[in-house]
Amino acid sequence: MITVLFFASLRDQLGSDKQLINIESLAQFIASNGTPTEAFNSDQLIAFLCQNNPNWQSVFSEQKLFIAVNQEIVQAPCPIADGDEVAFFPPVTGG
Amino acid sequence: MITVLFFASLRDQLGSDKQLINIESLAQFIASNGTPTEAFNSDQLIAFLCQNNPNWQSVFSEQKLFIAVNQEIVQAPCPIADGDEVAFFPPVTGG
Amino acid sequence: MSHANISIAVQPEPFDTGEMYHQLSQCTPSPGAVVTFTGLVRDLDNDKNIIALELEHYPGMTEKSLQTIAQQAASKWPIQAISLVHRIGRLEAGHPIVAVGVASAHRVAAFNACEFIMDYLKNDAPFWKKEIRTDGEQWVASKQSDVAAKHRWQD
Amino acid sequence: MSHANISIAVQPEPFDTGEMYHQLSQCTPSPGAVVTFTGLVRDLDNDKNIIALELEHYPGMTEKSLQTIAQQAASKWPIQAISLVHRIGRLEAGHPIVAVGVASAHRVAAFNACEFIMDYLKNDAPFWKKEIRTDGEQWVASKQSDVAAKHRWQD
Repeated sequence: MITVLFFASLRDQLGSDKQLINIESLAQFIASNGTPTEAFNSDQLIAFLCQNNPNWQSVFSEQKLFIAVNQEIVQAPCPIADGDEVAFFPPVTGG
Repeated sequence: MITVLFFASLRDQLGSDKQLINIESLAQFIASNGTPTEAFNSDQLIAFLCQNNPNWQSVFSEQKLFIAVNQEIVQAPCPIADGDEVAFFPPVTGG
Repeated sequence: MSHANISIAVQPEPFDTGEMYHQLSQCTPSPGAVVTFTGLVRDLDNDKNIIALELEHYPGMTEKSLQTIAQQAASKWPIQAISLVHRIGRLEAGHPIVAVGVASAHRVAAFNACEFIMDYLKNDAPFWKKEIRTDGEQWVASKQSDVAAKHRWQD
Repeated sequence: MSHANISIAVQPEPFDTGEMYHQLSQCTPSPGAVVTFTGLVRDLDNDKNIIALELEHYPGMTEKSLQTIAQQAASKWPIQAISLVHRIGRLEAGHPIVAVGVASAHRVAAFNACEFIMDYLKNDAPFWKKEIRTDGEQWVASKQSDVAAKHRWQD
């Protein structure tokens, strides 16, 4: 299972704050695109999310988003493994 | 009259915190050294002070001192006029 | 490894930077310098439609991220103690959002560490501000000047 | 001409930077950023012979000099208010010597102004520190690092 979280304006745009992704479903989706299934990355995860929710495609492609894997900001595309917590969010505005 | 003030370690070294200088005495001293008397500067004031207090010569020559004229720090030699308050002090160490 | 005493809080409750200063100034041994920064909700006078700000964050990651930033500062400069508190939830004009306090033997280290922490917090800590307006809600956009402020530490 | 509200005090009485922060944070309109610097008498543990510090100043010139420095800062950056207080007389370890607080709409301006004021104060304001020791008294020497800190603002 991969836990995917969305925050702030991105959550409002997607209408979702959390998706639980079954690892087999993700592996099948990737295999159907001709890629080996041992390793996933964040681009593939986004493609999978957008296949399930076609109206998300424009939301993900039209803005700069941050990705955090297991609560650390990483550069996309980054490897993702079963059990990871993956968060997508817009640039931060605290302080 | 010129008011001359000494602060901190300089005051301790000179054994004086204040000297009141009669403008005629200063003018006479400068004239005796062959300089016109219309304008004085801080170097001439130091020379006058050291003539009256011969052991001050080494105190003034052996360290970096600040000069303030009418409570503003200036670069030596700077012009000095009757009525001025002239202060000599070591580098400051506040804050 | 730095031995700075680091305290991090993310909370809906108000806080007092004056109290933070008092605690930092009583470090042992006595620090030579204490610098505090407080970020407040500016007066919203120039836009009368703004009623308040709402601060969202990413629970769990927020605290880790602030801890990492504070540790980075403590490893770059000789620091005795760092306190950092950030509010979440609804905030009215004039109320403090964030405070960072640094105690050090030396003023330049205390200033640098405090600025560094704020510059990194503004870019890396997962907080998001939303304006609550008479005519609806509006997420606040990030500022390019904050990105530039972080980059000056990376040469 | 800057319209910053400038408050200067040179006094033998103790002061509280926490209180200074409270006053600055209540500026009108509400500032977005308040930075405070406090310089304290460091613990004198590394030299057990030091009992206290004695702060001398040049009455009249001191206040003028601090006012000039604060005005320079307020003309360089957009500042709402500056508070500056410096103690004179005898000070024990752990006690505050000087505090500078700056309120501004923007954090970079507040940080810069506060650092600028301290760097200039350290070089230009007529204060002198003396160590009161078990074996006598000793004037404190000025530091070359303070001269360098001032020069970085002059490019």
